[in-house]
Amino acid sequence: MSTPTEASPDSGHGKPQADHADQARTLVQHVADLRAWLFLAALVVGFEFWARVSFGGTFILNTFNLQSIAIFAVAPLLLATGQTFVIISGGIDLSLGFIMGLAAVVAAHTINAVTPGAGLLVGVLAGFLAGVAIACIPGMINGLLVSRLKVPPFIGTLGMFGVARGTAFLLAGGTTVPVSNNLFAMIGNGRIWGIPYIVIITAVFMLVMHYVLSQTKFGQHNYAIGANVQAARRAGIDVKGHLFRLYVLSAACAGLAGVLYSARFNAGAAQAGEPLLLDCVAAVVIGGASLFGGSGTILGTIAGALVIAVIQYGLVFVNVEPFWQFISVGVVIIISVLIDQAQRRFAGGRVDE
Amino acid sequence: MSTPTEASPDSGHGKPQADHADQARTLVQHVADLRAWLFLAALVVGFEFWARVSFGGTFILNTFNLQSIAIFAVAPLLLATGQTFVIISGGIDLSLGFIMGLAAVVAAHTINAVTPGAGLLVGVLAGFLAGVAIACIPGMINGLLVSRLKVPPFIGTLGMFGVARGTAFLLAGGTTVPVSNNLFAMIGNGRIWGIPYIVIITAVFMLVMHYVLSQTKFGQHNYAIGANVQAARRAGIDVKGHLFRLYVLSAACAGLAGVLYSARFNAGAAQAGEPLLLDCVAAVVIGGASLFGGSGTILGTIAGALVIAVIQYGLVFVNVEPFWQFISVGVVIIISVLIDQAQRRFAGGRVDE
Amino acid sequence: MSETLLEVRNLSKHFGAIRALDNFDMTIHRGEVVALAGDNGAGKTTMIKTISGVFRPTSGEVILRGEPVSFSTPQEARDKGIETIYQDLALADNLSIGANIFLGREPMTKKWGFLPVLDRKTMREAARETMALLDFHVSRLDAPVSNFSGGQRQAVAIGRAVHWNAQILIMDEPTAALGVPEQRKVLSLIRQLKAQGRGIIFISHNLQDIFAVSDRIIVMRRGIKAGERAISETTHDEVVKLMIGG
Amino acid sequence: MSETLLEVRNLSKHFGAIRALDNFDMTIHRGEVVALAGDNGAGKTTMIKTISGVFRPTSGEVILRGEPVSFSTPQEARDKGIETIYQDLALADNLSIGANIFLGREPMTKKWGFLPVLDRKTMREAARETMALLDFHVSRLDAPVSNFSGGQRQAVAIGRAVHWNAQILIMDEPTAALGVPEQRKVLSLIRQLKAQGRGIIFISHNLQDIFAVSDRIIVMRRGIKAGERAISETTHDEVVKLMIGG
Amino acid sequence: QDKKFTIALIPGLTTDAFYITMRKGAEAAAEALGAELVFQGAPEFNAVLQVPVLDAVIARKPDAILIAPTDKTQLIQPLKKAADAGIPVITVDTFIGDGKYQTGSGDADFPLAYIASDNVLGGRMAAHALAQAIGGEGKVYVSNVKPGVSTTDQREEGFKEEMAEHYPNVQVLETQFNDDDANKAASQLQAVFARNPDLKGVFGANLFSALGAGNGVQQAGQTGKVRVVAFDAPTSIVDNINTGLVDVAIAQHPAEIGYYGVVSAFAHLTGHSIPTAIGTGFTVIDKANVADPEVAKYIYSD
Ligand SMILES: Nc1ncnc2c1ncn2[C@@H]1O[C@H](COP(=O)(O)OP(=O)(O)OP(=O)(O)O)[C@@H](O)[C@H]1O
Ligand SMILES: Nc1ncnc2c1ncn2[C@@H]1O[C@H](COP(=O)(O)OP(=O)(O)OP(=O)(O)O)[C@@H](O)[C@H]1O
Ligand SMILES: O[C@@H]1[C@@H](O)[C@H](O)OC[C@H]1O
Ligand SMILES: [Mg+2]
Ligand SMILES: [Mg+2]
Repeated sequence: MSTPTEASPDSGHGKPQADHADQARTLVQHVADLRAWLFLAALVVGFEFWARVSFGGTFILNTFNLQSIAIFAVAPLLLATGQTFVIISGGIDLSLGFIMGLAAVVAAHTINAVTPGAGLLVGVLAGFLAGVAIACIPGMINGLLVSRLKVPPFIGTLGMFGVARGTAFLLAGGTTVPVSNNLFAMIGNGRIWGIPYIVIITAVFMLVMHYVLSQTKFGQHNYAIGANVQAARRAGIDVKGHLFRLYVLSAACAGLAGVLYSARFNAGAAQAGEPLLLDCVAAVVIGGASLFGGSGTILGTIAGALVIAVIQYGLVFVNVEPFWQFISVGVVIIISVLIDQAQRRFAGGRVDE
Repeated sequence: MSTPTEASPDSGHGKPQADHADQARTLVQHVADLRAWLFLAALVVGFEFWARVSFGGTFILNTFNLQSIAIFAVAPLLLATGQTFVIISGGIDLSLGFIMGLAAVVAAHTINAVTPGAGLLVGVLAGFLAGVAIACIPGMINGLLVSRLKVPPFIGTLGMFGVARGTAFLLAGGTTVPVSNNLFAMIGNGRIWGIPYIVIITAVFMLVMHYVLSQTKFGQHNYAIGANVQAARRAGIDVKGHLFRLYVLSAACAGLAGVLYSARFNAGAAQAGEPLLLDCVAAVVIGGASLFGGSGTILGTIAGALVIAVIQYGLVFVNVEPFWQFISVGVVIIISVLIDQAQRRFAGGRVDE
Repeated sequence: MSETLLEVRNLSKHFGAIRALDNFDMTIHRGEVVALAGDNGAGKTTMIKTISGVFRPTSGEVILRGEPVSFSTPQEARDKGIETIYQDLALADNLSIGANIFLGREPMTKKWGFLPVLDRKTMREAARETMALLDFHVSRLDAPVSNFSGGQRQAVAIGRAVHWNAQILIMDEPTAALGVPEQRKVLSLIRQLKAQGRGIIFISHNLQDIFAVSDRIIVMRRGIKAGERAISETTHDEVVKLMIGG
Repeated sequence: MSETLLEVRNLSKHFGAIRALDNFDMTIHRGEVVALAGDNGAGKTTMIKTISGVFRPTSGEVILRGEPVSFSTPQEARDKGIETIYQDLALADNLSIGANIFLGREPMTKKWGFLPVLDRKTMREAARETMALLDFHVSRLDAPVSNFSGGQRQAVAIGRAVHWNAQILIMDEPTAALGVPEQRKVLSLIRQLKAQGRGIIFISHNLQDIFAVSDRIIVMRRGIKAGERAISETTHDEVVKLMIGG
Repeated sequence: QDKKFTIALIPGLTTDAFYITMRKGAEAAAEALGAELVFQGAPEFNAVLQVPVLDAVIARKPDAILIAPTDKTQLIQPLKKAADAGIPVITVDTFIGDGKYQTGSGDADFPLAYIASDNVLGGRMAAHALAQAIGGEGKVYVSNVKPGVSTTDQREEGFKEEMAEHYPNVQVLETQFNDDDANKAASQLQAVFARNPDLKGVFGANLFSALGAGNGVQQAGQTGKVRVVAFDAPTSIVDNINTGLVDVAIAQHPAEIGYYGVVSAFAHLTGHSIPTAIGTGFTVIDKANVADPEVAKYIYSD
């Protein structure tokens, strides 16, 4: 038998601390939490370098580019915000794109109907209200399907994808619905101190959503449900009610996106949000969320959406051939997460297992 | 204090059985496992009824309809087969559509290059081989990304979506690539005893895939990984190797779909599989799989794919207005799963929790 | 005899053909610890999940302070003062200890005097104190509970249940993963709760622990009640016999 | 002294700043049961996961039958004859008991004389037998393990590890969820395995169990070895003192 | 002759103002002639989606099929099925093979007629209009939906040919694909402009490409400086032209296409011979003529 060995008894305190960590890794972790932002920064630097070398221009020190990218990011950002909430809860919302289209069409019709009688301002207000309100209806149905009828979110919202799409096209008569209201057009395309109004509206909205996700019970419950819905239910969280509100919230985000679309393009289009589906989910995932639920932040999603906007804008700016753009966007998306992986390993949180 | 009560001791065997179930629910369960097929049957009956009432025709007793639906289902089915494996493992493959396009283009080019020198048969063989082989390359990259570099499948395959898309269009020169090889055209459009060759090829392939999923270690490990990847790893399953092979397999399915596409349409097109993404995932989920992994079957997926094909074909057949078709497809998709839910509850498996 | 807190009558829970719980009766009074014992698969967990609103009973009644109740969610049970420690813990792995303790009942505070925000400081402090109650001195108060050891996680689950001054505490194998000193702490905690007049259901496979804290023991076997004894009037041997139906 | 099966030298595992395991040494010989004890969070689970290939050590060596090994996956450890029962069980919830026992080593048979298919019958039979070894008599051999009780699931995990004739068995709190008769079965099983010359690492918070089957006990405290004793030369009290560092 | 003929119209996609207007024209003709019109199509411009729709339509054995084939090669086999079943086929908007039918040669000459505004020609007209607007020199580019859509591919082709042949001083930059997303099209315009501040014009090859490009010009503060030529003329184009967002719109005559399609089919069914090709023209709409009712009637109505 081996000789018994003795460790020098841990003097100082009689009872050992069950937990023997210090706070050192918090800083590293904080940086790791910012990884999507770091990648965004790297991307910007990359384009800047490319721009300088290839034609002596600047990519980022150019307010025009900044404005353009910000406007570009508005719609994907708004959809991705709703999607962030849904994905954190462990679900997915495929219907957001057509809910956006529906809202855009309804906002356009409403404004056209109200403005002549009630004036520009009332027209605009009615449009905003109608757009967001109409969006909440499919949101409520999604919520009922997922929470009460236990339909998997993928299927429930895929069904709603079809329903919202059909309804939007029916309401639009299959074409775009031009809006005539100058105030609305001004909101969609005007700026103050060089900042487009729709960017300001979006920024404020994101701030509120960040608050909701990180500082309220609703947000906290969302994380818990995403990590372990059983645990959440047993802890007494009203999971059904939460899921219902959740899908209404995400639909409302899409509704706002739709209204802003109509304002910007002076027309509501049923297919306004159709092409955004993959991009908005990608933004959320690049932002650090897992599709299995339980993790993700609005700040991360903002970075994710900007990453996508910057790549797509930047590749045109540095004049990459169209088919090569497809390839480059793909490669950059992969790299964005590879860096994430490398950092996680470096930050030494949850490991190998 | 309450009076102690005594249960009549369980005579017969000295030691109680830890488990006190009988086998009664197996039958109910078997029916429940068929739920997607039941729904499919209901759908067909519904269309038959509609056809008879609305114009005195028949929907299903019409070989032309059966053939058309079967052919229609070929591409979604092949993609959904690969997707079934991936989804059971807890992943998702977004790149399948463009891998299919890539394979279609490469098969077309290869046949055109080989046929003149080597003849029809060798040309066709070369085309099949080249199409499936080229598809395996993005599959391998997906596999490496997911297994070695721990990129989330959504992001890795979304990146590959772009890369395969760009590559396919580059190879196709941005247009469709017509094929000239009569044997190939015959495979794509010929039939034997009224059954199209491509349907036969697909059916055989599905049978093999059903075998792989349900009867081999590969299939078994796939289920285990999807349910609990940690447990699978600790049980000694080579998770990395498995995931690599998995994504190659799913890409190979898409490759076959691409080759058959070229045969059928006499041309390779980069966008061949583009619109199939949502439908193929939906087929898998309607077939009973969970996007969280661990469940799903090929038989279910076949039913799911046929459900989608039948709705889409049937709605045109009974002449529903296009925009109402969107709505109807959406509603039917939701109902398909509602029935599933109701049955599960009825079958009394895992409950309320 | 002291006031009856909870009564269960003819409670059954079937999973398909499996009768996990079959016509079960029991009562708990104020200031009483009732042990639930029985072999693996006897139906103990099913029994308490049916009380606490996780499962809907197939049939039977639950009567709380004289009133029939029917909890369709655990929330309703918690609202009525029933706290449960589940055998499989039921923690949100991605949240901190404090967030888990307060899950579903988060404290709020005002930022800048008007903006309601989660009161993370209170949660952190309560987490520290609650864990210390069980002799766990944790410093990583912001780490997700997935970073903790099996026993540490068990302690979080216990901490959550005792933090809220529930009238009825249900504990499903609370000490299974705990170290020796922590086990003792939990037992003394149970005594303390009992002294405060709470009613406690204590499930354990450890007869020593059961005999150390309980007033009464109910033995289950294959979903039914195999016997019920006052602790003072029974022995380990008799209990084991009831368990195996010998 | 009998042949050394496994030796661990200076093994460390850090999670960021947390030193879950710090310069740990131990040895196991053929036919020996070594108990690993220590308070919650002492590092026991981390220790055995580092041996069994779940974690990569931060530093240190594992020597198997005289040869330094470095398992980067649990598969490699299993292939070298090390079976582990994990504290958190690690079962594939959607698979049957048999499928779990054979996970990663499924038996095959030929259908129609040529087509290789999974041999579900063998798996089912082995499941029945293995569970019976532990006194569990299960009839639902095709039900997913998620349908079973806590203790039943624990038995599946134990069954899996003992089914394979491994030279080294690592058991992380194997009896925590088991009923009294099953606990005894497991202890007698351990004695049997020992008699067959296997080496066993037995982690438990139950000193009685430890003293009943072990030859040697190693006490951990905050990631380090707080002491090591032959069972015959120590007492409960001394062990508890080592645990709490008193 | 009291049999009521059923004529099916299968557009390239259903969610497009162009085809919806075509349907209007077809319906008008059908009503006038006492025929019944069936309108069925797929939601995207893609052969995989269009063929099953075609099959389901064939299954109902209409008396004639009007179709905008989504690919000139890939739709040959599927359409042959209709011809083999004895259903006359007329292609509208797009064609199969080389668009020359009833020649007795090739495997794609079986359709009876091709009725369309030639998309290559449309592209050429757009080029011409844009070149005129920018004074025959400077940088322009094509904002296009996505590769693989035959109509828009042909417009781009015609545009580039025309520029190359007749406007040597116009430099056509890389095409940008926007996936039918106006937002992306706008952003691309801004990026191209940021890189090429001397950008003179853009050709939006379909509705959303033009709408987006126009908005991009506006966002860039270049309204009136960067010229926008749009293909197609949905109702919203009137506004866009009036506000200067779009300088010129090339309107096809979808209603005419639909109308002539049905008339031709009906004529064939009633035993008359029909021309194998009917070219419907284009109308070039700009600020100067947008109010003119003769022009305004070519705005796609909803
Ligand atoms: N969700 C379920 N589906 C089917 N059967 C179940 C389910 N949950 C439990 N059972 C079965 O019900 C019976 C009682 O299980 P329960 O978990 O109540 O036992 P227990 O007494 O808590 O056992 P343990 O001491 O092992 O925790 C067991 O036979 C178990 O297999
Ligand atoms: N993945 C991880 N990340 C961070 N810290 C961890 C991780 N796993 C374990 N730890 C910490 O390492 C220390 C040792 O944990 P370990 O699980 O080895 O303890 P243990 O001795 O098995 O305890 P128990 O008896 O409670 O199971 C604990 O402080 C724990 O919080
Ligand atoms: O806008 C388009 C329309 O004009 C056309 O002819 O076909 C394709 C469409 O994208
Ligand atoms: Mg239990
Ligand atoms: Mg442990």
